Amino acid sequence: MMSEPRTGAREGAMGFLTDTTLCIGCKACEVACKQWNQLPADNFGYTGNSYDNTGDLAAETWRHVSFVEQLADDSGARPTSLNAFQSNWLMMSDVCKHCVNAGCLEACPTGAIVRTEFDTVIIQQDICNGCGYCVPACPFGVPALSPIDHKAHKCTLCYDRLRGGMEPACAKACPTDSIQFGLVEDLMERASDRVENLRGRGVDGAYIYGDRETGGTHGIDGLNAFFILTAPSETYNLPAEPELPQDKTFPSYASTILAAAAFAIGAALSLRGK
Amino acid sequence: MPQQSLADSDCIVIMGSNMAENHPVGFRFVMKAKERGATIIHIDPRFSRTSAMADLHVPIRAGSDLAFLGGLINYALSSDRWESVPFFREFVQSYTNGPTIIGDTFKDTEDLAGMFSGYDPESGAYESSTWAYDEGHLDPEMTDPRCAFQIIKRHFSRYTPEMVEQVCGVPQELFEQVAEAILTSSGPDRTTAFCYAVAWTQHTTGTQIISCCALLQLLLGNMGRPGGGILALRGHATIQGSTDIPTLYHLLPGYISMPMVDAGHLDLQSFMDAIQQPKGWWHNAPKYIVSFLKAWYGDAATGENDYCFDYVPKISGDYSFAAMMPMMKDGTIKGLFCMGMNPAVGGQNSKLIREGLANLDWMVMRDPYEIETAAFWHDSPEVRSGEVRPEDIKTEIFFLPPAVTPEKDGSYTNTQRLVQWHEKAVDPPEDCRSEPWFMYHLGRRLKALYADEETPQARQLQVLTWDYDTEGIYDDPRLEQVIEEINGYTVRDRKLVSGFAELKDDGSTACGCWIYSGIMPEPGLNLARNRKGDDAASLEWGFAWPANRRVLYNRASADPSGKPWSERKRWIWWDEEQERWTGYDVPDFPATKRPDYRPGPDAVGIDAHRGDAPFIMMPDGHGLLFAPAGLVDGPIPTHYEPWESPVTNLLYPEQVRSPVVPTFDRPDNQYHEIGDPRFPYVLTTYRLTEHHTAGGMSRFVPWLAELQPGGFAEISPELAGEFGIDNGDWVTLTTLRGEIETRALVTERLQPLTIHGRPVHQIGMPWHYGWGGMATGDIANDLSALIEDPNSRIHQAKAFTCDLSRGRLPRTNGASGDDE
Amino acid sequence: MGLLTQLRNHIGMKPNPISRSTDEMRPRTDGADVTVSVCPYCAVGCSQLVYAKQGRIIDIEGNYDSPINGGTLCPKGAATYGLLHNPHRETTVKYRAPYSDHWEERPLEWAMDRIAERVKQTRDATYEETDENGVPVMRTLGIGHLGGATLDNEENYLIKKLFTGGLGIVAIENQARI
Amino acid sequence: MVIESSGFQRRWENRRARARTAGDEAKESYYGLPVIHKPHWDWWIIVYFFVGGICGAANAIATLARWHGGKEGESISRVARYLSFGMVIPSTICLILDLGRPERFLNMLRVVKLRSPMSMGTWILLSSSFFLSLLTVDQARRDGLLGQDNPLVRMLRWMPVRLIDALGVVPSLMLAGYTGVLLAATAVPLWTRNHLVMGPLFLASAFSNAAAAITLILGLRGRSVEGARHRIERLDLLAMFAEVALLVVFKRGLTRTVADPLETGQTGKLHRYGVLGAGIGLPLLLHGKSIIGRSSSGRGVSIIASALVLIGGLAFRYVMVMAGHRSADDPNATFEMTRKRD
Repeated sequence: MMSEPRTGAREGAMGFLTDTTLCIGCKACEVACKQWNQLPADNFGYTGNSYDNTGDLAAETWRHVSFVEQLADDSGARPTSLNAFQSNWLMMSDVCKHCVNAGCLEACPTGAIVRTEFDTVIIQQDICNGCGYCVPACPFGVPALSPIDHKAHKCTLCYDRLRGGMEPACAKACPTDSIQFGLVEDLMERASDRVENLRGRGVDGAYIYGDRETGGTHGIDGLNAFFILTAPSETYNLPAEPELPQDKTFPSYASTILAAAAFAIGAALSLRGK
Repeated sequence: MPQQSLADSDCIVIMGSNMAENHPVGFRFVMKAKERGATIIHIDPRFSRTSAMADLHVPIRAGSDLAFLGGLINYALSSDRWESVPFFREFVQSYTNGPTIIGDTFKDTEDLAGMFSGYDPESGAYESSTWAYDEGHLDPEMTDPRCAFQIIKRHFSRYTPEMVEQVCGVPQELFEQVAEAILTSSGPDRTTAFCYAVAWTQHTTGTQIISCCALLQLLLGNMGRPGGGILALRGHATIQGSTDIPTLYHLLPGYISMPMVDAGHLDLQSFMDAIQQPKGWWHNAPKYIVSFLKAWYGDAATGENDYCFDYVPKISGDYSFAAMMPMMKDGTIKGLFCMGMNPAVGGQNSKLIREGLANLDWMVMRDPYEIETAAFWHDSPEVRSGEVRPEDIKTEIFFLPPAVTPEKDGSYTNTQRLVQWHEKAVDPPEDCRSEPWFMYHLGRRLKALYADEETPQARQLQVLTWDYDTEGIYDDPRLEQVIEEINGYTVRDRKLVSGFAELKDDGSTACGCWIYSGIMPEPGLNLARNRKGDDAASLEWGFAWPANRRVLYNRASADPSGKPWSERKRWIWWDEEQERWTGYDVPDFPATKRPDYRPGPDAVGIDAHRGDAPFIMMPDGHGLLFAPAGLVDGPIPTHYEPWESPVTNLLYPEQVRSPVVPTFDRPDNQYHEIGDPRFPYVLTTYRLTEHHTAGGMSRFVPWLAELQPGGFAEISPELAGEFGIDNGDWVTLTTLRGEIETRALVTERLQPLTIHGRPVHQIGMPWHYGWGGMATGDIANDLSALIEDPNSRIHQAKAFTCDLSRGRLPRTNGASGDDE
Repeated sequence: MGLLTQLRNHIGMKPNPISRSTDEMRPRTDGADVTVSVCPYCAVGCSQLVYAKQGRIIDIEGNYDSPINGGTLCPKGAATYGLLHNPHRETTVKYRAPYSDHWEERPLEWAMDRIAERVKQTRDATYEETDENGVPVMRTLGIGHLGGATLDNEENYLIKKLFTGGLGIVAIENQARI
Repeated sequence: MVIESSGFQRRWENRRARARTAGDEAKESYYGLPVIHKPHWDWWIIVYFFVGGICGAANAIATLARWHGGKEGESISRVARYLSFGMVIPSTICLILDLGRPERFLNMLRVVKLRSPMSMGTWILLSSSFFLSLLTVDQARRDGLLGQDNPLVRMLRWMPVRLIDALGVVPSLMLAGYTGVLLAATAVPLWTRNHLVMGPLFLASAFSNAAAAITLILGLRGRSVEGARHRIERLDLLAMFAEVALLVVFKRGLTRTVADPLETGQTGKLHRYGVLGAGIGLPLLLHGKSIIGRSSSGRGVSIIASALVLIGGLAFRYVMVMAGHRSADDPNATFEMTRKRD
């Protein structure tokens, strides 16, 4: 049944489905990504944030596994039987969302950020001049300037591997297939079946994060790299209803032009000799 | 059992292991089973990444595993499902020594308040003659009080759910949930699998914990069947290989014991008589021993000189790892080869070990990185605190960098006995050489040095065969010749044998390791290089010893008459037309022995076993509920408290600890008393996904070091609350062996348990960290003690006691990691 | 490229301006030769594909064909490349003289000869042909060996054969015991 | 012997309040880590906003002053034009040096993206500095700086000055205002919450800075241009009132969490005392007499007041950028903006 497509993904769009109910927090994706893209290790420091010492996506970290411990209720009692599927220690491999309408792409003044034939978003390293405007323009905080080459970097969904007909490194390495790669429409199909199945098995908090229904992704119109989550998205540091920042440019231009006109008149009047 | 078979399990109990963290890719199959509706149970003191994926996490006091398993046995035997489903009783009756009557000289721990009969107080050891069978008497109905089954039932009768709650701290309803899950997932068409790792082995009763699980699996009929059995999750790439072809003090290749002076192995005949068993596969032991001697000593080994048996050194004592360390410190061992091992971090009481290293005359270190064991003399906590100066350390050290796996050919044997070949991709850089290169050229040099000497030690080396061709730019020895030697060949024409069945005891065949025989049936055909997998048993992928069998004792997957117990759990079965065993796996049974075969009176070896005796390595072909010989600390698994425990033994108040534990009573290796008030907290050490054992292969790799960059200890909020410790604060842990400081990860994943009615706190600490590499931290093993399990001589690192205090150590120059 | 196309590429005309190098992007393992290896870390036994070009390893990832890992790896397996290529790896022989406070560089052949001499020296000094009550033991307790769980089966065989069978060393242990 | 079960309840109320655990730290947000990434902008961009704003506003003032101003307007126009041209150079330099790879600044021209304020800003800066330089050359010709009678001067006389003037106004005004839109079109809560006000606010600030700069220059030039100074002061006051109004509208539009960087901490103090106090309040006070009495204040007062306005303008941009950093780093601010609106 071809239901109304759940995201604005274009024809032949490839993407990731990251099913957090299968994630065992092993961080193979983080290392496989760094190995394939030869990214240097970046931050060194014990954070104390459960088992997450990576902290965030960065210029040299394109996959980040987050850990949230939810074991005890306020009085300190621990569960004696767990409800199904990773309900007490949430783990999730965060990645660039490769948005259908990408804030970074629309913000990039040099055309370094482009949309590939697989409908993924990449930063062309031979063009980027490190203006850094894509960094605040991303509603999910993905791209970052590298302290080494001062250019913006982010997950390319292994564009070079896709050109060679190979699966992205993280999806290949993931031992429990929590990260799945494929056509976005197939993945979306698989995801909705999985959510239904999960709800049938007692995980009624499971939902897809990144299609038009949940959160609407105002203006972003869906994510090519989307997730199945089992807790409110803020728990994973993901905005519940992110907006596409560039939707605000035309109204802001308009208000500025109006103000400019007003100021011009004001200036003219005040400069007019009496 | 192969890891892939876990996907067929109906219930997987992970106990004594943190599988999702330490064997993540093996855990794939547990997740597959879970998707097919299996129940996943994780029994562990800590809620870890494995527990996060489990249906049931059972927090248990570290060191009380055997009491829990005993509870499961008691629960199963007194459950009505065990009585009502005929499969269980039939499996036990025909496949185990349940019906065997035990001699009346045997006294159980119930009779002698925690001790078995045959204990000799002076020698501090059991003498197993009193445990013998009452020769030839059987009670098929297993009602006779002296039959093994009834003895087992009585032995575990006091392991009730209430007792389990008191000893293990596991609430009864949680215990019953586990027991019911296991029981309902066992039977003719359902199988339960157990996965364990060193959290079972590293106890003073480690071997007994595992044999208790084997006992439970036998009672539930889960042995030799797909999705059943016990999977040992081993920690190193080829640790299984390193016990099959052992670099261990007490074994020769193929699990043949080293000749022991005090066991009367004075000559070849007495040695072979001791190892050979009248019935069962070990009857063939002489063929393997003689072939092995021919492989080592070649033409020099003849019938007249006992095939050079005397040249094989004899052991007369304990030279295990724990014993070697004091031998170094006391000066017995003067020279040490350390290849790819980091005892300065991984060994127990590592401060004593570093002192031992400092007392060596010379040491050869082979490791890709300058790990702590190579750097102890110029950078260690003792050097940083000024307690020791490099100028006082006399050890001459040779640091030779090795080739890493993709830079050399060779084979690894993984956790399911699967031998897999890894091909050399590139030559190693600069001075890096492979281990075969190092051993071969060292041997060649030593042969030259001893060439024209007449001393016995020279003779010993001269008779050794050591002539391998070399190849490649560095003159590496041709491994194919080594594999041919391991596989075995007929001496006359060096023709490779196709398996250990062809080995003879008349010196006409040579074989380096009988259990690997058949890995190279024809020259150049190394079965370890097979790479055709399928989604069944993948017999075409690699070579599993023995003879490529994937599930051991898989005869038990068919009923006594040879038919599969059920369609769902079909594995191997008797094919009437072809008159042979067939199925998805290589039968671990003589291929053409009919199920209704009955041995003649004077039948010998494997022919002495009935057609329905699956356990071909056992003397009587039956699984042992009651082990008359083989284990030194008793025929039936018994719960004893760990050597250092905050509580006494509720089950056997007069015998708190196992009576036969080898201890090292020395001033630099003191133990804590039971319930020692100075050390009230249970400490358990463990590993993380991101690091590898003593950290030598992960703390120096940037991508792994950054994932877990600093040492920490995991503490429950309740314990931290008593000290006012918040998440991230520095804490100090102390034992009589040493004291260390580390950061506290205060987490609800740990919790206090109620033992004997009072709260016991548990602290967990990863033991990867050391001062070297990019991820640093104090060494957890500075706290542990040298002590051994009586059978395997492995140490106790999973349950000992310690003290906790807030703040850092008053170190003079900030010896430990970065300060904030 | 003509001035016009240069201009077209460089003055704001193309909406999604893909650069030439992006257009010609290929996986870096193109043309590399592949060997099949096994992960050196834990005992699960994941099969790995090792890509190498001009005698240098450029990428190590999982092997799809393996029934055990089917192309997947854990973080340690995925970091195997980092085990070979990283700033901390020692590739030259180092020697520490007794009581010295620093490493010295030494040729490999010298070290091998010296080690052989030290072995013979210690072995001859501590060799027992028979124990105190005359039983032939032909062993030395003066030398020990540690390590084996990360060494290939063939290596373990040669170690046990030379050290025990040839030199009578009995104190041989590996990580199976810790 | 039967051991009765302790019926133990696994709660620990009697213990001291539970220690703070890793789980507690992840309750409100993900360990307080930022949801989005803040831009790397600091002094280069702050200075660029400041000089760019003045450049755009000054050029507009120059054009408007000439159209309406008569002789006094002419002197304002001259000062404004040279001021504006003087500001173009640092604007461009600041922009280029702020790039991670300055040598690739020409890549900015590879694409025209209407929805990207930075892309539009580049083309605005380019076009306004083009028109500006023409007008400045014309101004220099008229002031005789290029010599009296040489081929260049004769050729320049043909320049359609009025047309270029008219054309130049729009990009200049945009140059003054687009910087606000640049901030508004990001995910930073402080900037994007009230996106409609950001452009006008920056424009107002640019005008008040430009007017203040021109007043300062005229003030320093002494008595001869007294009348011109009074006129530009009027514009300055008008701009300041507009700026205050817009700031109030801006602040009221923010929720308490999003406004926090402007309330607390170093940026909060700088905002309250620097921007509002010294930058706007004090100058208005100084001009107080002239506002009430409808006469123009003395030269000294005017110089001090305009200097304060300039400092206030710089402080305003510093606060806006740095408060933006804090706002981006605060997960709760982002969550407030993106909470589920069912």
